Amino acid sequence: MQVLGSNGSGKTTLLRIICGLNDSYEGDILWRGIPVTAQRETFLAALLYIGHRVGVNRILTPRENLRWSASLHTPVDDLRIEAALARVGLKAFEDVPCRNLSAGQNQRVSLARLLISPATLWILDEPFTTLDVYGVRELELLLAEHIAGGGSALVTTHHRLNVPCAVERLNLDGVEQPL
Amino acid sequence: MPTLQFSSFSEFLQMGTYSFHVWVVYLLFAMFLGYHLILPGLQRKQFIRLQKRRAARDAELAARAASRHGTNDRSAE
Amino acid sequence: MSIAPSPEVSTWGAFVATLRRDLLVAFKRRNDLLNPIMFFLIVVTLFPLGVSPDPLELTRISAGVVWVSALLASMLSLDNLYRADYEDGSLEQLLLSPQPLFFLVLAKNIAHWLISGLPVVVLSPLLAYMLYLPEEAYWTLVLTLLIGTPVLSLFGSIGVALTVGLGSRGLILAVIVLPLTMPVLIIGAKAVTDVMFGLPVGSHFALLGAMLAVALSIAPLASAAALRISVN
Amino acid sequence: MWLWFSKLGSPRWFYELSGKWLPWLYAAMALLLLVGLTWALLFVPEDYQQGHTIRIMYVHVPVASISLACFPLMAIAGAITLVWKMKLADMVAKCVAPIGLWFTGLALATGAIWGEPIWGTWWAWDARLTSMLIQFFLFVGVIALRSAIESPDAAAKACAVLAIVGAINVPIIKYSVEWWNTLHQPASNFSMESTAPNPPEIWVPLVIMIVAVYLLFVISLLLRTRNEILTRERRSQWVTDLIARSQV
Repeated sequence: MQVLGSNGSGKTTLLRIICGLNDSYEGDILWRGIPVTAQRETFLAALLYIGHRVGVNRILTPRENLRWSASLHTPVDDLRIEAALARVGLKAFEDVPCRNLSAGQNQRVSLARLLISPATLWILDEPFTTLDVYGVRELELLLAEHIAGGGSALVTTHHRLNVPCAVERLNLDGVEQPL
Repeated sequence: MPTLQFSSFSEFLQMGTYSFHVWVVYLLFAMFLGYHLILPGLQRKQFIRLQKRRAARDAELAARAASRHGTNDRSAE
Repeated sequence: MSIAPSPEVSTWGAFVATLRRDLLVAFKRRNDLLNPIMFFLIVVTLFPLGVSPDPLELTRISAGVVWVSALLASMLSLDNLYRADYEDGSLEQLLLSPQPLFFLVLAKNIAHWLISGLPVVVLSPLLAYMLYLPEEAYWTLVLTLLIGTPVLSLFGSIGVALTVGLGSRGLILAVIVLPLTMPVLIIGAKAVTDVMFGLPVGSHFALLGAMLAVALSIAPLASAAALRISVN
Repeated sequence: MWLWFSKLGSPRWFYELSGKWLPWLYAAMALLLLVGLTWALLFVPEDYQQGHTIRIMYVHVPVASISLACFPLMAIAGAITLVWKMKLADMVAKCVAPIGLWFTGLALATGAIWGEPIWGTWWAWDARLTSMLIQFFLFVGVIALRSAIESPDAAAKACAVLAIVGAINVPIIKYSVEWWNTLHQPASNFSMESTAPNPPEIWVPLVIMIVAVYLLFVISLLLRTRNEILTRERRSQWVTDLIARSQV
């Protein structure tokens, strides 16, 4: 599902409401038929959210960041972390403090989380912004694999997603936007 | 000519009841001396070793990149 | 709490990982570890300069001076407890973890206490000596600080969690947190002065212990709720 | 003069020059230390009042005087960094701070030990010790500021300003502390300064020790600055050659 809308149309707020970061809404959010508020743990175990702020600590290295964020959901051994970092193109940068990495590389560190987390629902807020051409193609490959594997993803981006599977579009402005 | 103040070595060690004070001060001074003369040398060796390792790694990375671009250009980064 | 989603998802693992991460972040900036200690030393030095270097006067105020300085030192370093995580988005990851949030917040508080509270406790006898505190009061001072400083950290973390979203947070943090920590200061300093006069201090320790128990159970819950509000 | 000044600014020239000077400095310091220490420990007569603790003066006074010199030196290096934007001056300023901290720390320790027999406690709020303690805090402030700011150039400028402000404050602190001390305490008969005009066999070894410890300070500063030069210039050609050549 791709969420479209002009700037300020509430895309990020919608995503943060679905994740539960923002609770200023009425009505219910259901996850597999059950209201989210009733099954906080199971819903959060199945969810992976990457916001504008990528959640990568500047002082730590990518390896340490991933080790911590993995342990919040399901602990993962170092080999998978290294493989994930290699897959997103951070081969020789595992132990470089993130403040010395570029914004694009920091974004890739958070994308590496997609590889090591068992979450079935991905919620990605503008994941393509700082990525270069290789990064965009790599992320689209990841999304395709995830959807093929039965997962689901909610993505906000102005970028035309060329992903093999069907892409539903939700336009918050109500008017069809030329892409 | 200044005269020698101590008749025996043991008297020298005692420093007239102030042995602890004087010898702790000179011990601190000796450690201070050692720290300031030896530590920079160690840091220098450690730095040079690190730079050598880094130079070797860069060379290896460059060699691998050169060989990959030489053979095919399709492979992902 | 519903049943744990899957066996290998261990709350204890997340707790330890968060604790280790925070300590790692602190030790990577080793020079900043000195700041709480140096602040503590400087504040204590102010009192002889301000009051007088006369040993008799200093002895009378020494317990209070060390306690107030310890309080300010642990309060000072609270500021960067959630600040960095809020700015780089790690706080959102923390909130979105299936593990109980208050437990992870407790891990962060313990890490903060180990970094800022414990060095103050370890250093307090040296400063007590500089203020001519009598020998027999040293152990009481260290023990009251050992029980008191965690309470300061825990209550302080509530204040920080509330103000993490605000821009200028230095002053408002002090205004929010200091009233919460006054009872600990009163009892802690009183215990040390009482020991100097040979009075029994059992009741003081009981009260401090009770405060620690209350702080340990309530503060993380309140901090977690406060974090959800400020991230909102 | 200007050519010399700009040449001095190039780290490489400084590195090579200091390389030539170091062996001589080592030799001079070793000789002076040997003479000074043996003279101070063995031949200086006992003081009628302090007894053998007078020997502590031969460590405390040199270290204290150099720690006093560190702050102005750091301020001058900071000023050069700010005005002429000379990288080398910033390197020197960055290396002086920890050395100054160590010297002040040792001066504090030896001063406290020296005063113990008279005051009866290991720490007393004596005028000189207190002003040295405040100077210790000033050094800690500069080092904390240096490590808190991540970008090197911003850190250099900020620390330069703090060093200059600190250097202006050092004399003010010294006199206000002395005034505070006389205000509260009757002039204590013991003072760190050398008491009555000393006969030669007292001040000659003192001068030798002061020069020896100055040399130690210069050597330590040169060694640290050279390391700093290598770290900052590690990408330049002459450093990579030097590293390749060295057989560490």
